Amino acid sequence: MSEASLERGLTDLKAQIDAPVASFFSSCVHCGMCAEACLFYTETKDPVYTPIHKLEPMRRLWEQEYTLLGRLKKLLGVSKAVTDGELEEWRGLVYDSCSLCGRCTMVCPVGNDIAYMIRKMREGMSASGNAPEGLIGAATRAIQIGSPMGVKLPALQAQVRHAEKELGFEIPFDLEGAEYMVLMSSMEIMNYPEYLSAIAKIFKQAGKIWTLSSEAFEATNTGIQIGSSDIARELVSRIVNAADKLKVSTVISPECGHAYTAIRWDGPNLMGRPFGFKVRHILEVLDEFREQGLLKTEGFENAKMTFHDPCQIVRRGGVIEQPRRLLNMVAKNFVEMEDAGKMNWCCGAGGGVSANEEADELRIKAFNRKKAQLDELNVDTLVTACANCRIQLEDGLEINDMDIPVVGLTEMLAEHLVETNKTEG
Amino acid sequence: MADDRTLADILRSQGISRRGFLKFCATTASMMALSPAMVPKIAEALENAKRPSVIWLSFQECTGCTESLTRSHAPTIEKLIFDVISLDHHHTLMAASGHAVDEAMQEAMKENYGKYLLIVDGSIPVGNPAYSTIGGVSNLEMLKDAAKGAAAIVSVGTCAAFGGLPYAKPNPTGAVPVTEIIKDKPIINVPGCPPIPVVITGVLAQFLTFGKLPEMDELGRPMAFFGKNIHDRCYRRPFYERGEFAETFDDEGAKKGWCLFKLGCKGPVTYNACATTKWNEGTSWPVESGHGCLGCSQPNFWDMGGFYNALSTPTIDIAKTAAVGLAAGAAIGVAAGALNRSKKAKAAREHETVTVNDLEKGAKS
Amino acid sequence: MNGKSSCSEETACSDELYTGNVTPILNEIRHALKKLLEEGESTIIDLRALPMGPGEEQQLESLLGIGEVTANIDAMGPSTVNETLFAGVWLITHRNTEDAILGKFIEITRYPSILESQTVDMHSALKALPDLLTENG
Amino acid sequence: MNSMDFLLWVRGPGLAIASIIFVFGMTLRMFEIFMLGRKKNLAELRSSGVKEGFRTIITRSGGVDTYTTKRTMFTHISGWVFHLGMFTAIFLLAPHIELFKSFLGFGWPALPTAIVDLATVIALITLLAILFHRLTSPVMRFLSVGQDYVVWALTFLPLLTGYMTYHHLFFPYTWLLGIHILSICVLLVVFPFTKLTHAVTVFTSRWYNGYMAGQKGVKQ
Repeated sequence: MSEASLERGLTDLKAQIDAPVASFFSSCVHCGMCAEACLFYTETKDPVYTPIHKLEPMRRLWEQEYTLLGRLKKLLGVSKAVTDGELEEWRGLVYDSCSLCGRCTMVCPVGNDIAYMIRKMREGMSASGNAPEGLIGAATRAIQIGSPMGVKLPALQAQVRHAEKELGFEIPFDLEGAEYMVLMSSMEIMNYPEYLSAIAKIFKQAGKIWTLSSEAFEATNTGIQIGSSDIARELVSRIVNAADKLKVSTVISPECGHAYTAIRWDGPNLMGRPFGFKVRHILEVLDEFREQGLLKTEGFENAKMTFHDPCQIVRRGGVIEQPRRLLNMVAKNFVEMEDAGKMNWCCGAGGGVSANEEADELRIKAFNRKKAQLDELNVDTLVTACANCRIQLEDGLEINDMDIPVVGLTEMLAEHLVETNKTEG
Repeated sequence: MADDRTLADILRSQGISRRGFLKFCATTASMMALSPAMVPKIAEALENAKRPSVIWLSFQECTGCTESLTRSHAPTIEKLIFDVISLDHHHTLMAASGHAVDEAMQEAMKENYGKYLLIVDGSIPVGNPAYSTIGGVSNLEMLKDAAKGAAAIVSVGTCAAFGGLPYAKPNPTGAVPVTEIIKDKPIINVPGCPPIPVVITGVLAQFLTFGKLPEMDELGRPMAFFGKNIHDRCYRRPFYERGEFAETFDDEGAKKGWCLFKLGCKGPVTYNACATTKWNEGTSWPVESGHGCLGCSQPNFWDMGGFYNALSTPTIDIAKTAAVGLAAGAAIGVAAGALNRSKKAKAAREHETVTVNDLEKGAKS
Repeated sequence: MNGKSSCSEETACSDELYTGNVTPILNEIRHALKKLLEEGESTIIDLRALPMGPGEEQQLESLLGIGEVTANIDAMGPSTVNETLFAGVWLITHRNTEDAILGKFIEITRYPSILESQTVDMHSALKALPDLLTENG
Repeated sequence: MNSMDFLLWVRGPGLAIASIIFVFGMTLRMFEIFMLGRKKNLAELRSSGVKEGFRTIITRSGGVDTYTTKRTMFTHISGWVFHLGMFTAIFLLAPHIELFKSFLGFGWPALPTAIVDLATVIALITLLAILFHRLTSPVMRFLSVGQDYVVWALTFLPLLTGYMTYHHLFFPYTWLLGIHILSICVLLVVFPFTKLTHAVTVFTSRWYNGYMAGQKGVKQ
């Protein structure tokens, strides 16, 4: 196995270019509209962060390799080859200032799916050794230890025991034939343990059989963020094998953004086959319970609250209405931000930005877009459904000394569960 | 033969009163499209204009120009113009014939060497000079010979000016206009197929009155008559503006006298005086009679893409060229596409699985 | 006066006024007449230099009408000089020996110059008169 | 080369060469793009995405959110006004319809020439505003390459010369019509090898965009 090289990077980039990419590069008219959709531009005002510009090396490669005129120019030596130095220089654009949030994709007047192409460009960047240090570290830990934050099974088992003591009932591990296999993201295990007990209570009330898997409890997929399908395939295969072994019918992606994309949308294509089980985000499952009347809540939060739409779940995942329906079960004063839903603004930390220390300053500056949205509403509570967003939002609010608690939607629902053991006994 | 009497003397000798002369000047000014205020100036110039000798040579032509000019069926002031100038040589009009004609011409040319006006109608075959000869002398030679002593040359009719019908594709006789043979003499082009009679006499009168070349456009045509294009002076222009066009020669639009652009009118690119001076003493002109202008005073008007095709249509079949482009594009396209696919497949084959160990440059495997 | 243009059957024309040349010419005549009265300067309009639609020339002439004075000149073919219904506005038509129209002018003046006897002609008349006297003794 | 020869050349051989290169280039580019193919999506989809793709072709012509649309209102409006003005000039002017009729075999009703003239003026003014925006807005200056300005000029010229031809401004009609047709020949020749291909690929790109989002249940 040779080490990372420009040649491997360009080979992978060439393999990634397909008809949509060719159609997109043939359509861009340099109108600059994608910049005004990207929070890394709107909050820095630096034109270098114009989304389509982040693809310039890949565009040139497409032109030189896949168009007659481009090949001719290359023959005549008038075209500028893609160099390793250039890819290294582009790391700041393709990783630090892009959360793969897909807002540029939704706004481009000629319909270029820029996020689709950034994800493909990262294949070349990672194969040529130009991925950020932070993400390389995270990917290595994810592959070798099992989680990008180095969380091991014993840590989860300890948390499970702790939760069981508090709940008074057992949280199943490796329960074959369970209907649902629940996945966690390391951040939930480390920072938001309440998520696990919330799940337990809700499933108990709904009377649904679920299980954790000791072989695959980590939902996050740094391979997707770093942009290496091989690494992503390795990580997602663990979940698929565990799910197949336990013969579950639905795998639940937790309150995490890119995990849902990694398992539901990219998983089958990485594994090269459709899955034998369904993949649902926790909010989709809770909404199904709500519909089936299995999610009984009582009491309402009267604090003024709004919902931050995690990009990979809402805009890139299609889980748009579920959070609203669930929130309205427990919130009397739920107001929407401007452009909420599929066009909401990113928190600034997705797509691997949070794991990339080089991007810290940019990430905090990008948060100002969300700050502006919140300033407009001055809510008391901010609800979201992605642990990574929660950390970024808490971080940002603290830096801007805005005293707004950030709550996970699943937890909030759990707090309003009707005490079933009282009535059903 | 030219004599030194002035035009005024000649008119008086024919018993024409000063008032008659003023009328003559007024109508000449109108012919020359000069403003009526110019009449005194013209009268004064005409009075002492010398009676120039004129040689008229007809080459590859249909006598349409001569017909149009002299209108042998209705002689008018134009005839008088010719009484004034001494038309020393004109095959059709001369009473003499045979050798006498040639001798008369040589005589006139010798006598007025450098002063006579040479009028040419018809194009000159250079492909094979034998195609058109007079008395054994080829048009080419005769033109060169006659041009030597000419003060100026007037090419009457599109044939002489731009080559006209003989010049149209495929131009079997290798016909050329006068300007391609004579390069060293001032040449006034009076195109038209035929030119409007009053335009011919107007140009002659202007040359006669002012004795110098009129202001001419890029094609050597007197601006007085060829300065404006037909479209600008056309009375149907308002219909063009409103977009009301006749679709066929007998539809509602045609009956209402709408614009004939769609029926191939070449007015917009044709410069001539038809729209104002009109034909047959102001009776009408092609558009007024319901037919589009053919552009007969323009070079290559025979090859302007068909008299009945709109000016905005190409003169080639775009459907055919598009088909050629499509076929070539598809052929090379499939090849280029296949090349792309193989290059992409090769890249996919050459892909080495990326592991966490080789994510950094120079990392040990 | 936007009168209907006289539209005969054979000329392809519509009844609505064509390029509307008649109105501007009438206005030009009005201005010329005003100038004649105020500055004493006469004007000549050459109808042959204007793009007249079919029937417009007749239209103009019928609007101007025939006034009190009609003069016929026989010099190199007949010419007619009419004062129109509007004093000071004269219509002059020159024809050649075969009655073909050579030119049509509208002259806005107190007295069309063509009608004046010319000094040259008067000199030759002066020369010719004595012969008349001698003949009649 | 006098004005007539020039006009006859552009109306004949000029347009022939230009139309061959144009059709050849566009066909070639379409094969080059679409033969690259794309993988089938094996995930459990919320919809085939085909319908959403076609929906996006239409919806993407307008703004999709409040914030960005407000900040790019100039681009939205000038884009719409320019394209409408240009298409009116190209497809609703009587002489142009004759041109299309000559090789398509059918035509359609035209707008009065004066209205098309107004549309052309509006398109020209909008184009100037667009150029000013490209030269002054920081993102546009940064993003624009030589081709953007060349293509701008090649789009502006036919409209300008067309307007001048119709009004016989400054030059005789014959020269102007010739230059007008020549400017279109040049536009046709470069068309397939510049961003002008967006005239066709805008539809496929928007379709792919809407298709991929639609499969995940995101309607636009």
